[in-house]
Amino acid sequence: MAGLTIDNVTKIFEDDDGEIVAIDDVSIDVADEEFLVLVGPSGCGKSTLLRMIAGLETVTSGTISLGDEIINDVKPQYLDVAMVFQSYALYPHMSVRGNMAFGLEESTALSDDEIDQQVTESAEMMEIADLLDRKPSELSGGQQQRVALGRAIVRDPEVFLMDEPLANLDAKLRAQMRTELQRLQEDLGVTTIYVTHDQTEAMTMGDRIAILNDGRLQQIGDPLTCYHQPANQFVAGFIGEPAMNFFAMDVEGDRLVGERFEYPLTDALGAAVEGRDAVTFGIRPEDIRFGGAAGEHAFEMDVDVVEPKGDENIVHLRLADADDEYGAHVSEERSPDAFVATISGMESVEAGESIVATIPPTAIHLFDATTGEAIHNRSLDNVDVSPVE
Amino acid sequence: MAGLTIDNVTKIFEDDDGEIVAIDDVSIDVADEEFLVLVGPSGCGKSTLLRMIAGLETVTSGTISLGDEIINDVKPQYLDVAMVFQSYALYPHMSVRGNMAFGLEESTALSDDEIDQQVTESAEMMEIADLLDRKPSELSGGQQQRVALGRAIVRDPEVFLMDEPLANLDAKLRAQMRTELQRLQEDLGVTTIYVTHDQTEAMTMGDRIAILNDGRLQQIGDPLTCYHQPANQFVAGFIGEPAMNFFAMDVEGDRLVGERFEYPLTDALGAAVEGRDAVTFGIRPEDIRFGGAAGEHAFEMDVDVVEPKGDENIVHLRLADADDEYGAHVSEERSPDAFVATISGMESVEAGESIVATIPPTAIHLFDATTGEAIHNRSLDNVDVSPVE
Amino acid sequence: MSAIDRIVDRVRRYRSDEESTSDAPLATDGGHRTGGLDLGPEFVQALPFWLPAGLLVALFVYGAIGWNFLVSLTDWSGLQASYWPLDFGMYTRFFERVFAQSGDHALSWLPAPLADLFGRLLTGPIEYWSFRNTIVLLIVFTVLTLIVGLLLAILIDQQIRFENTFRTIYLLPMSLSFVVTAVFWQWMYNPRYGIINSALETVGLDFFAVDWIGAAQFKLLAVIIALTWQFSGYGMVVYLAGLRAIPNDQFEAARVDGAGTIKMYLRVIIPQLRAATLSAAVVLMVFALKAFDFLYVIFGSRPGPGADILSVMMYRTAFDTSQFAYGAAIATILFVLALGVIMPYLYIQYQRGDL
Amino acid sequence: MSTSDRTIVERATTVPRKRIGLYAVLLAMVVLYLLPLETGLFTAFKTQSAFQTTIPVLPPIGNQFTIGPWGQALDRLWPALGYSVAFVVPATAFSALFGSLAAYGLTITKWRGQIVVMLIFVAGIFIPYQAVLVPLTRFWTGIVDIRGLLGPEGSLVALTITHIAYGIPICTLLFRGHFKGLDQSMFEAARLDGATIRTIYRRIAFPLAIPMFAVTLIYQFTNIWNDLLFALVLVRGEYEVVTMALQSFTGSMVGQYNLLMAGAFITALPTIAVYVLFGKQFAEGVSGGGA
Amino acid sequence: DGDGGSNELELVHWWTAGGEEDAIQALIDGYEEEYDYTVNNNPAPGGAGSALDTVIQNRVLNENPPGTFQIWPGKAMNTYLDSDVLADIGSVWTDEMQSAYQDGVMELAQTDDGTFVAVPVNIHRLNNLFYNVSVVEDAGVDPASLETPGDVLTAMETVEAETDAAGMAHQTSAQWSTVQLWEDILVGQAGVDTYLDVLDGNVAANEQAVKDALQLTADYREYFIEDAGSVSWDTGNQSVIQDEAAFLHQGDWAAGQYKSAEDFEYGTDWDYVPFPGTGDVYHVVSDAFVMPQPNPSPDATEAWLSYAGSVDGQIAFNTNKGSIPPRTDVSMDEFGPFLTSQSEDFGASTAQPPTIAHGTGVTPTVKGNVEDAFADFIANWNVDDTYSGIESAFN
Ligand SMILES: Nc1ncnc2c1ncn2[C@@H]1O[C@H](COP(=O)(O)OP(=O)(O)OP(=O)(O)O)[C@@H](O)[C@H]1O
Ligand SMILES: Nc1ncnc2c1ncn2[C@@H]1O[C@H](COP(=O)(O)OP(=O)(O)OP(=O)(O)O)[C@@H](O)[C@H]1O
Ligand SMILES: [Mg+2]
Ligand SMILES: [Mg+2]
Repeated sequence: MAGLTIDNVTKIFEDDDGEIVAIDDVSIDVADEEFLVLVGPSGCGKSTLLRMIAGLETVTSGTISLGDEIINDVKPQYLDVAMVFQSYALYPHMSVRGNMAFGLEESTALSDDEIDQQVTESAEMMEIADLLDRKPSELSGGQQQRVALGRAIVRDPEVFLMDEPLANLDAKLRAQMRTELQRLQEDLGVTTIYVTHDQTEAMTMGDRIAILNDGRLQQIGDPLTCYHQPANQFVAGFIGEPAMNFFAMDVEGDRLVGERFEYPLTDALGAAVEGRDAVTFGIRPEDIRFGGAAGEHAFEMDVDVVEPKGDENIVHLRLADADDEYGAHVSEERSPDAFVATISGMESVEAGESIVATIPPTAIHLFDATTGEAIHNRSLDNVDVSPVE
Repeated sequence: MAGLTIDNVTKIFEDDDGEIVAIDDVSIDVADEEFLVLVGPSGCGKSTLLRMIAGLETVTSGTISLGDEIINDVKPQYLDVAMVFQSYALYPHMSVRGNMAFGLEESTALSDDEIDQQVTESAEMMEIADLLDRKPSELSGGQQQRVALGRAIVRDPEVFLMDEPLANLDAKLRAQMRTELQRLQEDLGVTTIYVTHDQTEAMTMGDRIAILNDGRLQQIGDPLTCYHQPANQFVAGFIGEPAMNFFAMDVEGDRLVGERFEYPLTDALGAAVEGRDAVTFGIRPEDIRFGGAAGEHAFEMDVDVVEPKGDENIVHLRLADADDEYGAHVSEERSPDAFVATISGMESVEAGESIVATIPPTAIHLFDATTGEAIHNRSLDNVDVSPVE
Repeated sequence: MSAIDRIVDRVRRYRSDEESTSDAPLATDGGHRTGGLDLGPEFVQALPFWLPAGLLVALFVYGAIGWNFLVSLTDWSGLQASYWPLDFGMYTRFFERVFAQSGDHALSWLPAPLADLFGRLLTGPIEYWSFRNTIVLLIVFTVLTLIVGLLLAILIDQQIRFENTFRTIYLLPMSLSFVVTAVFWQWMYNPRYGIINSALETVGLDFFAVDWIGAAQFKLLAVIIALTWQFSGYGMVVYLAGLRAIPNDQFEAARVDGAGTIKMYLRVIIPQLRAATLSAAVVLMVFALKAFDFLYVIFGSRPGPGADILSVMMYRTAFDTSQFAYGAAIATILFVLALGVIMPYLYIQYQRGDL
Repeated sequence: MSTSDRTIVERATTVPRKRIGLYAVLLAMVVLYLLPLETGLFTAFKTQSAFQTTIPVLPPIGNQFTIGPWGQALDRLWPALGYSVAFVVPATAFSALFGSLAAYGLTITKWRGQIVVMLIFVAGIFIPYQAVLVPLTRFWTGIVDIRGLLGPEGSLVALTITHIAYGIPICTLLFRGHFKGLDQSMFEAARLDGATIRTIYRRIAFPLAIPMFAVTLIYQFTNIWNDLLFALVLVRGEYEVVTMALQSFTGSMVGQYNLLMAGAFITALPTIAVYVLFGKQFAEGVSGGGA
Repeated sequence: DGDGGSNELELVHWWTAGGEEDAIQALIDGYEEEYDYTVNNNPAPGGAGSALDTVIQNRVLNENPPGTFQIWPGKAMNTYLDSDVLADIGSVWTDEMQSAYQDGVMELAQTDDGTFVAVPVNIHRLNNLFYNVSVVEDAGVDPASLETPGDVLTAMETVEAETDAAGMAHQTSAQWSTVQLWEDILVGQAGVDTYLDVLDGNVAANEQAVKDALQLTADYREYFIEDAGSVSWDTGNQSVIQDEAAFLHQGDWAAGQYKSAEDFEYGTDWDYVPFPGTGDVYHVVSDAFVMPQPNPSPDATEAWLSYAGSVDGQIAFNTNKGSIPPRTDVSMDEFGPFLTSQSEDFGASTAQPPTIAHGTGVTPTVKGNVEDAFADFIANWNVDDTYSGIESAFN
């Protein structure tokens, strides 16, 4: 077992059309036994980073070390890492047993008996002992996924690398495997880097998450920090579902002036925007409160659409005096007067209804209008730290 | 535009090994302009039903009518329905324009100019007008999805059939397309049947949802009814994420006795279990309340795992006096003393902590232990029907 | 292929890593590779796999064709090898004769059988005819075989019973040598008691009951038909695989879009069979090049202007009349011709990353 | 633009009729494909005078029937069949093996210039055999005197090696298609599992290429078995292979078609058997390779 | 065994079917009985000899020729002579042998300067007109009365008018049959001297004669059997045997086929006349063996050649082959009535010209060019084109 250090790593692909900077000066320290989740939109370089660690891709510059050893140029077969692929990459002609034994046979000098014993043990741990003699094609997706994990586990590697290992499973199975994987990693204590672009996986699985965008590391920290204290607008928008509401606002004295509404600044906020002309204003859907009377931080809104999810409702709101500019056209952009809020499933609002929605000053985030850097994050004072009610 | 009537439809596949009843005596009335969501686990027959409607599959017995016309034996090319496939099924060799025009060319006698005009209009509506000359392989997943929708829309069919159209998109895009699709359907007012196995889509998109299991219709109704008033245990377990907690309990006098805990019955519950020996007890994760003192409906529990999702936390609980039978092994079954609860993201509990969790009698569901039929559903009295707070 | 797949594919394609031991010192080269041949460790690792085969091919295939090219530059005729002087005289001679002819006929763009139906005589230098017939054979045979193979594949793909049996039967002629099939077809084509003409006359198509391998204008067509019979099974197998690789929902989408069966295949399915078409075409052209045996058995070394092809001509020039240099030149031209037909396809294939 | 005014006439009853038509076409094609074979088979059972006086497609009747040609043909082909097997089997096996190795080396590893090497391999497919007869014979006598080295059997060895070399290009192409179709992350997984390139070939690529081996083996077996040209110039009388022996049934002045047909069927028996027995593997393997 | 080379004689030939095969086997058997050598029989059949050419040429190029091989004597040997491949076998041609051979044939065995390089083993006559007796009788045609090639055309016309049979069994799927037909028409119309002049390359000087012969050949075509273009000559000949065609112009090997046909007897069912107009000409087709050098088995080869030139060898060979021996001192007792009559004609003939079609009269290059011209001819039957093809063939 060992920690993994990624130090100023850059990866440049030479393409026919020029260079593609897939990873741009990324540094991450993964502690021993840590479970690090790597998230980011498609094409941001997650796989590339993982593959560099695995030795499947050269490192253009920077160093990757496992423990004290620089492994930049170590060939994959000499590295003690195991990788779980999105496609599972099981060997279709070998039985489950063969798949699991392969790595041990190739990379260790264990006797057949020892290998067999380890395979059986790991298979039992993964509850696939009764599948050992089947071929991958005779397994369901979930079972294949288990085998792929089993194949990695049996080798008892120093590092697990997982590239969207659950992406091919359906939601129920994914939820279940997610928990299993977490438990497993805890039990085995193997340093793990886990790539996903699934919100829930990112938030729930890792000790820390690292958010990449465009090859650059945006933030690294524990999930709740990233959620509540995003380093920049990208992170704030990327993490959370439904996504944070953003509005471009100008700073005018003690208030923020947007295209459709104004928001008076409290002292704390005022200090944050000091000396700026424009900011991006952010509020998470679950922080918008319904009811009460209109006030400086409470706005009259019309309920546009309600998406009931049972346990919660997603409510699309629009400022009451807004013209309906958006008709039959579907739009990728959020209009400057539309809010998304979530409320408990037990509360109910109807589309068309008018309500008052409060945007509490304690809950808002402010970002630099150009760089997107966070200049003010929500206060966590009213986050309960012990069982409530 | 027309309503669709599915009347006692059965579909039997003849297999080498015998017969597979894919659809078993299903009747559904889809009103004109209705958006019906069809959900159910994999293999339950969703696609088969859709394909029968589209004429792609013969009907073994029963009738399917569009308006007043029985369409059992009408070939797909003569039916005025459009289908959106999970894989999009875009024609890879044609441009977006070609893809959209194809259906018009084949099924109408419109002139090239008219076709072109309609294609352009629909493309504008879908905001893909600038992609018209690209090939599908040059589009992102979301764009492909739009084109697939555009291809269906341009034909202005009587019925839209959609077979998991968003399954291949990532979460962000899926959320966005979901809203778009809904708006679109509202604007166009085309009768739509939408297959999914995604919870959120099922709950949020349809006017009604129909839940299938094993070829049989389990329940049909509006989303919240299905959520709060499930017709049986299957529906209760299938809808909602995390799923409802179930426990097998014996009825002993005025209390339910499970393997690991007992639950005193209120009068309402007592009436429901009248004359039964055993029931299945159900409680949704979000209905479990934290805090307070232990009482007859409040239990001391240990926090096993906390999965923070930002806006909410998923808390895995275990009755305080439980032995830890489940060690390193991952398990597919839920143990008889484990609960899953969700709490707001602003509340926080730590793994290992001991808490008191209340299971309010008003929120519990009871099901027949053998048939799974609902014998008591939660009271909706305390569901707020107007803006709260 | 989705965009993501393509990216991933590219990742794999360009992946390369460097040889080093695990305790190598810090090895950040700080830069990235520049162009030129990458003779890195992957190259070294791969060598043992392809080099032995490569050497065999280099020696026997390219060595021989190179030698042949050398011979084509000489004036060697007769049984005493001569390797001097070297010039392109043989090629000039060949093309002079080809072009002496080709300009003359308004109908010369038509395949020989068609042109002659319109009354043109098969006269002029045999070089011209061989060259032309070779191209016609190569293209018409390949196209025809692909079409028949595709039709067979579509028929077989209708979820029929005894699929394997049908498939094997259609494939069976491919197992036979040209020597055998040529004799079969000699009979099939006999105008007096051959089955082809009997059948045509039975169904009232007397007009088509011609002297297939006797009349010069039909010889090539007759050869093409027979070869199509022999190899359409291969086309079928390849197309069948191609059809099965097309997701079912393409068929269904087309149907739902209102296309009938024929439209569905023509507009949606067949255009997606490009890869299958290409790979079948390569193999079929190889067969077309080997059609030498077939023609040789039916027509001997002089099929005449109606059916002479370059390989037969080459053979007869070199081995009947000992004009080795001229024969070698013809062989080189044949090789270049085949490459000329196939290289554009391979290039496209390469561009799309499918090679 | 609505199509609802289209009359709906199609009924389920049309389906069986269509199926009947389909099978009728399929059977007609079967007749077409088997007719020449049937003709040849009947001829082989006819007497010398009968085949000249009867219509080829008709079966032999009464005293037209004889099995004489078969015995005679078998007699003359017997040793040649043995020699053919002796060289075709190794030639087939090695060309497939070399082809798979080359394709593996040119597909699984990544280096620049690979495509060029691949193209050179592929171009080799199109070399006309006639063009290389003189160089080949010169090579096998002048440069490497194979008969001098190995005795008369040397000519079979020369023939084997030549066929291996000429089979490699097409085999390489077929195998490359196959390897490219495999999930590449599987090979990466194997590397991470600690396997060397050689082990990956042996334990992953080779077993997975078995369907493709079926294709190339069948393809090459047929091609090499049926080849006459190389045999004619590389082999001497004492090791006459079967196509040469069959060729000797066609005399200079008189054609004995019954004998020739019997001989042809005997000659073709191995290839026909291969297709009948392994046609399925061939067809399925082709799909595996996109070949 | 030192200078004599191998005791095994490698023999390459193309006689692998029917009587031909028996003939070469008889020759081998006799040789092996007479001498202490064994024969490695290595046929290279196919393509009317061109497969053999390929093999031999390749081996000569590799300086690795067989002990002996079959060749057409005369100009066909030029390719080999030019390369000095054929050894002087004057020692085989003893005085006894020289006196026994007919002069015209002996010339074919020699180079221009009189060196012996080959031993002819047989003589076929090319200028025969076979006919089906019953068909010509039905048509009321008397073949014996035909005097010119033009008469044959008239006769065929009568046959087709009077009976259901075709005028002539012929094949045009390969050129050689038509080349030899044209040769005999030329001899029949213009005389043997003109023909020999043409063989010498003086085509232009005889333009009219050549064209007339071509024209008549083209005219004959109307009366060929329907499937002439698709069959081999022997398959076509079945038409004569089955009373479906009247005439056949072919070498005397055709008689072998009649002989093996059931119920088809010489004199009553079939008969022949010399091709009209060529009565005193014996148009010779011959095969020979040579000694290539360097020779792997000179002694054995020399013995083989001597045996092939001996009376015993020629009886063994020719009785099976259906040809007459080139030696004039062979008893014809065992040859049957047809060959005996041919032999008498041979003795009585005033000219024994060689042939283009069977390689004895022109070099392989010229033969190839002529065949190219005739490949055209049987495709388009264009006299002028073919004439110019023939004219340039000799350049
Ligand atoms: N052509 C067929 N032949 C035999 N059985 C079939 C066929 N098509 C579907 N089935 C069976 O019918 C049942 C229903 O299949 P269907 O595809 O409708 O499920 P589904 O609900 O769409 O599942 P999924 O969510 O996985 O798409 C399954 O058991 C399936 O195996
Ligand atoms: N071999 C390559 N050659 C050129 N560019 C490449 C290569 N591999 C990856 N890239 C580029 O590098 C960037 C990062 O790719 P990568 O596959 O790491 O993204 P990702 O984050 O894994 O995306 P996804 O979520 O879609 O898997 C992309 O822009 C991609 O186009
Ligand atoms: Mg990736
Ligand atoms: Mg489905």
